Amino acid sequence: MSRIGVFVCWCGENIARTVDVVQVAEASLQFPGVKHAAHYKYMCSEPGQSLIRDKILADRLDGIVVASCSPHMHLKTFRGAAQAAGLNPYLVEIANIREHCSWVHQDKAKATAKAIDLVRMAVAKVRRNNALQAIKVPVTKRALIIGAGVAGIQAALDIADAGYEVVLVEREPSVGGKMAGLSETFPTMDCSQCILTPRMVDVGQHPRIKLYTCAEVESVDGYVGNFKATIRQKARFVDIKKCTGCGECWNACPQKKIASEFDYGMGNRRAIYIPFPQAVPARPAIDKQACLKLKKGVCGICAKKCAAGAINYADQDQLLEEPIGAIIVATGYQLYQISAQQPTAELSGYGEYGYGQYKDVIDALQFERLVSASGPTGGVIQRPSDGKEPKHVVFISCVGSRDNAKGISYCSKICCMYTAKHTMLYKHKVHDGQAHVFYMDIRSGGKNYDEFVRRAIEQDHARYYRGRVSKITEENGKLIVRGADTLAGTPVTIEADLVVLASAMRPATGSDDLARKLRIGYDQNGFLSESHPKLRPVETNSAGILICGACHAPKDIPESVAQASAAAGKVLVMFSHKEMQRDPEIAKINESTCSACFACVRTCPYQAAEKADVRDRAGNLVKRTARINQGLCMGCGTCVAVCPSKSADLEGFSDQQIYAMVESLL
Amino acid sequence: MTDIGYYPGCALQGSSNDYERSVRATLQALQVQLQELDDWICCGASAAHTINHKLSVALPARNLALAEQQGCAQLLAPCPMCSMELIKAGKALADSPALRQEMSDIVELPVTGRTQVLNLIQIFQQIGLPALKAAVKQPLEGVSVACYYGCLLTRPSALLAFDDCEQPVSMETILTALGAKTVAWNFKTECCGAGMTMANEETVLNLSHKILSNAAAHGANCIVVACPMCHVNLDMKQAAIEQRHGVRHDLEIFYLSDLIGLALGLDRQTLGIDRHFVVKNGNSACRL
Amino acid sequence: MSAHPTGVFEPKVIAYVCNWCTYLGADLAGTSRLEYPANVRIVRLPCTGRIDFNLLIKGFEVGADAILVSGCHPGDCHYTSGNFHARRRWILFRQLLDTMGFDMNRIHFAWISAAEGKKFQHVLTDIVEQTRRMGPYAAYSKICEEVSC
Amino acid sequence: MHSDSSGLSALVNDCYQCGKCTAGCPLAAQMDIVPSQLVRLAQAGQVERATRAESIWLCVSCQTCTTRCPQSVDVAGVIDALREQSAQDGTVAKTQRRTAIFQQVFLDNIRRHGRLNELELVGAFKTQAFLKDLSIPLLMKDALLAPQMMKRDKLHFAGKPARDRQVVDRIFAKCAEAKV
Ligand SMILES: Cc1cc2nc3c(=O)[nH]c(=O)nc-3n(C[C@H](O)[C@H](O)[C@H](O)COP(=O)(O)OP(=O)(O)OC[C@H]3O[C@@H](n4cnc5c(N)ncnc54)[C@H](O)[C@@H]3O)c2cc1C
Ligand SMILES: Cc1cc2nc3c(=O)[nH]c(=O)nc-3n(C[C@H](O)[C@H](O)[C@H](O)COP(=O)(O)OP(=O)(O)OC[C@H]3O[C@@H](n4cnc5c(N)ncnc54)[C@H](O)[C@@H]3O)c2cc1C
Ligand code: SF4
Ligand code: SF4
Ligand code: SF4
Ligand code: SF4
Ligand code: SF4
Ligand code: SF4
Ligand code: SF4
Ligand code: SF4
Repeated sequence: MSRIGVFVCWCGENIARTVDVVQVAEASLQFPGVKHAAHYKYMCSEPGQSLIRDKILADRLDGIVVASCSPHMHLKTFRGAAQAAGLNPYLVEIANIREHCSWVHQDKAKATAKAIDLVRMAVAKVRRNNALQAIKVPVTKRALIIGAGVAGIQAALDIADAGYEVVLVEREPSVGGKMAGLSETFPTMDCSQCILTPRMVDVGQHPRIKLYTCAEVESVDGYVGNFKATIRQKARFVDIKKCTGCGECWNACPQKKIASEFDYGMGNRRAIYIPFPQAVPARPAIDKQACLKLKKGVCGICAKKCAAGAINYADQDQLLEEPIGAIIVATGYQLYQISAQQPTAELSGYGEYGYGQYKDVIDALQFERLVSASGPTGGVIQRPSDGKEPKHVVFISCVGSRDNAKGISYCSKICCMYTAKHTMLYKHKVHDGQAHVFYMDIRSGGKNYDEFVRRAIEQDHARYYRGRVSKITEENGKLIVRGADTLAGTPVTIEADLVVLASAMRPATGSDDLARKLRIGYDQNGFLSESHPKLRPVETNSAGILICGACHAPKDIPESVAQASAAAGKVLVMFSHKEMQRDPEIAKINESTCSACFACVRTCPYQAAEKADVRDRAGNLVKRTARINQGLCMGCGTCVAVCPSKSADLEGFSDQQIYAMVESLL
Repeated sequence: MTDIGYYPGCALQGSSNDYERSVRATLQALQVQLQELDDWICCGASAAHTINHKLSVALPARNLALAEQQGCAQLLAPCPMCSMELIKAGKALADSPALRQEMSDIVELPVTGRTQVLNLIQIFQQIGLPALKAAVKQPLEGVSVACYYGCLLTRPSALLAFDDCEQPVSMETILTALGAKTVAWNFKTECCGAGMTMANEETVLNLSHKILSNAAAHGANCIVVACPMCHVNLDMKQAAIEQRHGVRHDLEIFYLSDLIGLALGLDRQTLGIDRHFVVKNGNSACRL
Repeated sequence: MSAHPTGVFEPKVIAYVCNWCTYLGADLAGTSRLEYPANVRIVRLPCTGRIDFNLLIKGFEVGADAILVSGCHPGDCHYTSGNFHARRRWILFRQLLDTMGFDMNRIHFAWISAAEGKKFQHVLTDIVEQTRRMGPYAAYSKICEEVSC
Repeated sequence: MHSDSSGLSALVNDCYQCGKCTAGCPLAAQMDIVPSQLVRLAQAGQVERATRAESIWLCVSCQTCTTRCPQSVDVAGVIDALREQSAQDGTVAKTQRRTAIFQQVFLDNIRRHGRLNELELVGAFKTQAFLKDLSIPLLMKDALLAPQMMKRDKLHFAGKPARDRQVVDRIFAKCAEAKV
């Protein structure tokens, strides 16, 4: 390649102040292969781009270097300009003389010398660039959604309503997630079940939604547009196709005192049960840990009661395969466990709050069940220990959240809001009761959110104290809560009948395992990572896998739903094309030199390097080789570094290109 | 059987010598030989860290240096104030080569901070429940005891990871194994006023009153402690507390080693219990 | 860029950085106008996992006095585990380079995230200063002769 | 402030004023400036106000605050530093001089004997406090307890001092020196 154009940008004053752009342009003319060099005030502006386009056409340039800002800023822009002038976009390189030069150095001579070096390196590289074509891959137009909380439900309905098939996998016996168990919801105080249940029914009945409950994703192979998901349908012991949901079975089951997961232990269920009356599907499941028949071989009452013959004690887990084009993860959250015993070593519990020791110290989701009309007390507020109506209730914010010593430094974002909601719900039911809130800051950013919190204080007279609680003890049936009012500068002691802990939101159990299976990232707290917080908020770094809802970070319902629709939108964008285009800067293998050691196959983090056979026309095996699956390769280059025979190389960052860059510095 | 370094500290050789007698007698009955640290000096107690931080490291460091010199890998300090000061200094020394250098100069002996310091509960944990149970002659029947840990025994939790600092259970575990009944109560780890007895008696009387009241309210007929200061405040000062608050507590205060000693069949004189202030002769909480 | 007119030794530093973390960290140093010595030349690679052993030697061959390899923090790799592979290989390289007689004080390994503009500034300033004190890497040509590369 | 001023701000930098230290402090209700406020004053560079507080001498060093601080601030350690500073600057609150005297008398006592001599401590404390405060009740307090203690062999007229008292004196001297 020998007709390179160099375009040096001033960036107004930003570059020109410290880098002598004229000198850079002149010096570049001396570099091998450079045909043309120019400088201009704003290269990215329309006149700047047209200058480039015109030169490409006029001088038949076969490669260009733009000496300007970071490639993360404008590489795409200039690739576009090149393409518009008929030059392959991958024959464009950037020399970053702004972020890496003019902005970080003062001495004009040194900065200019460095800028010249940077252009020299870019020229050396671009001379060895190959014209590349975007890779096209076919798309399977079916989406897999993992987790059927409000986020998963929303995404499923959006995609299915747009005309594509959805496979929805939920590990509990019913869809609905946490929202199904909430009472009324901020900021509008509409009944959670009233707004969610119709959507749950839609999911259950939608002709294009294939619903798996009591199921988990076992593994995912393949790549964007062409995944293959293996789903583990766990034994439910009830054939939901035969079952009519009549309820004869669970009404007869003698195992009555099993703590209900849906009620967070505030109520009981049977061994054969539906988690709550509005469950979708409205079909029971048998809890094998609790069922007498499955544990000890006695009982069998439910099978006798079932006229439909739906009970099958011999049910087994099954593995099912589904072809998939895109995946949305919506596995939601769980609450931080407050008791002293913690699931991971980094976390430590709140011995000082006596959770698990005092019955009347409960967490926020338990309180939701206590005020919910569908809850174990029918919405009558009764404290767990003796069923009395609590007259003084203390709500404690930031339990676990914003607490470095306990292992969680982030703010859970929604607890300020639901705590305000709780004080209102409480006051509306117990008119002569007093709600007390201990808080550190009130975080209520959102449409009508702060107004909501003020209403709790001004109209429902919740008493807010700015300070943490240090200790809770129990005395004669009262909980003695010792907190502080840092605004008044005094300790505060309240004798409460009930204490509600607003504990931190943490990712659902097993979401880190799932992330590893899907090869997507998660942060130090276990929340799934987005590709870019501002520009790619629902995408992950694995093409074709998206995230939404509280699995990404603490979130309320409006945000979860908005993200779910955004993720669905991204899936629909993919499905709107017959084929997909991918960046072609990926690995390739020289099959004639490959020694089939498969070091690349072992190290590739995306399983993109595969074992393959080279055959002649007659189909006889010539040799074994490694081969790159273009759909899977993300272009990390690990295979290049590990290949002992130098057979693997990376387009865009080939050995030739990189070595040429370094050698140009001699 | 086992040889272990022993740092009595000022209190145990002063007004809390009943505690020392109890510790020695009980451990002897369990075949633990205590090697008193030769020429130990005061750990500095709260006064040192209040007035001069450097001194609060140097005084314990001198004792740790002696322990190293005299070859004891483990050092029992039955006073939690001493054990905490020794542990804090030991940790600081172990963490910082510069401090080791400086302190070795100041205390005129090389010191590394490698000695393992134990409090009274830990020594019994080390002996182990099976050995304790095997040695029981008279199970602690009829005792309904509130285990009082006070402030320093389990704190700072980062340094003393032998029990949960908010809901400790180590004394309960030992005493129930010896046949006692322990009560669930709320002031296990609240402070009694510690060494403020002389300087600010009012504080001590108020704090200790709450502790005694709470123990009684939860059905305790005695309290067990593992700290000389707790004992002074709850036992010696009990009369003053009763006078000030106009109530009658009448709760016996035992050292942990007292109750274990009694279970092992030692008598009250041997353990020094007869020298406590509150002694309910005739109808003692502990019939032994 | 060898000898400065004033005679002060200006070391040549080559930095191999990943595109997603350290390169962006260097960008951030730029947008935050955090000044550091002009002695470094950055080579952008997709991932530290792309860097092989020869690239380090190549750097010295073209006259680098020090080399920096920097990528994402463990667990933050854009490519899930590329930096982890780099780290593992690095342990092997280290031994190899050491036995070959390379001056290990001239090879630096760092983790600089996209958010760590300040760290980028500090790391580079330190490397340049340290290298300046050590002087030019003259011993390299000797190794070259011995290993005859 | 002495060398601790930077040390102190490093100690308190992480505090976000949640008040948990104050909430759990057994003495907070009696304090003029509560623990979280003491930390705040140190954070805001108003150490002088903190060293004049009564509360720093009310603190019984129980470590509750340190143990429960979500930001792992060593509040009890901060209070130690404030007391040290207060004693040095002579800013001990009037009502709390007795406590400060006690700590000083305690240290003097160890310096002389290597170990605590309780009887001398009581005597010295009472005379010192009497000289400063002219408090007759304090002089007489516990007078009735003494014979009771004697009876129980709990008051030692002269406890066994340490053998090598010179070294103790040198340690004190070196630590005092190192401070200035
Ligand atoms: C006490 C409390 C009160 C609240 N009140 C309100 C309110 O008033 N207003 C409001 O807007 N928000 C409120 N919220 C927040 C609300 O609960 C969440 O925003 C919402 O539930 C998040 O929905 P999601 O679908 O992301 O997660 P989830 O509801 O947690 O749903 C996730 C689903 O995924 C399933 N799942 C998890 N892992 C897997 C797996 N590996 N495989 C298959 N399935 C899996 C789960 O079983 C679950 O069904 C409240 C939260 C709490 C804690
Ligand atoms: C001081 C400040 C600092 C900030 N810093 C950050 C930050 O660090 N990080 C961050 O994430 N966010 C930040 N933000 C927020 C960020 O600016 C907004 O979130 C974002 O710009 C909103 O984008 P938008 O497209 O909705 O609105 P806008 O950016 O306001 O765009 C709306 C566009 O619509 C045009 N328009 C308006 N009316 C009409 C009409 N009738 N017809 C045609 N065109 C119309 C306007 O001219 C404008 O171009 C900051 C905001 C402020 C005020
Ligand atoms: S191309 Fe980059 S450097 Fe040039 S004007 Fe645009 S933003 Fe500035
Ligand atoms: S009895 Fe049979 S049909 Fe009726 S709910 Fe139970 S399993 Fe279903
Ligand atoms: S067989 Fe199991 S689930 Fe069925 S009724 Fe008996 S205990 Fe209940
Ligand atoms: S949202 Fe409010 S209560 Fe929840 S962690 Fe954040 S500040 Fe604390
Ligand atoms: S590492 Fe290289 S030689 Fe080995 S299989 Fe892969 S491409 Fe072939
Ligand atoms: S470049 Fe990375 S993702 Fe692609 S095949 Fe090589 S190792 Fe795998
Ligand atoms: S507990 Fe810690 S963070 Fe909270 S106010 Fe006290 S010192 Fe500050
Ligand atoms: S150490 Fe002092 S300030 Fe802290 S809780 Fe105890 S008495 Fe209060």
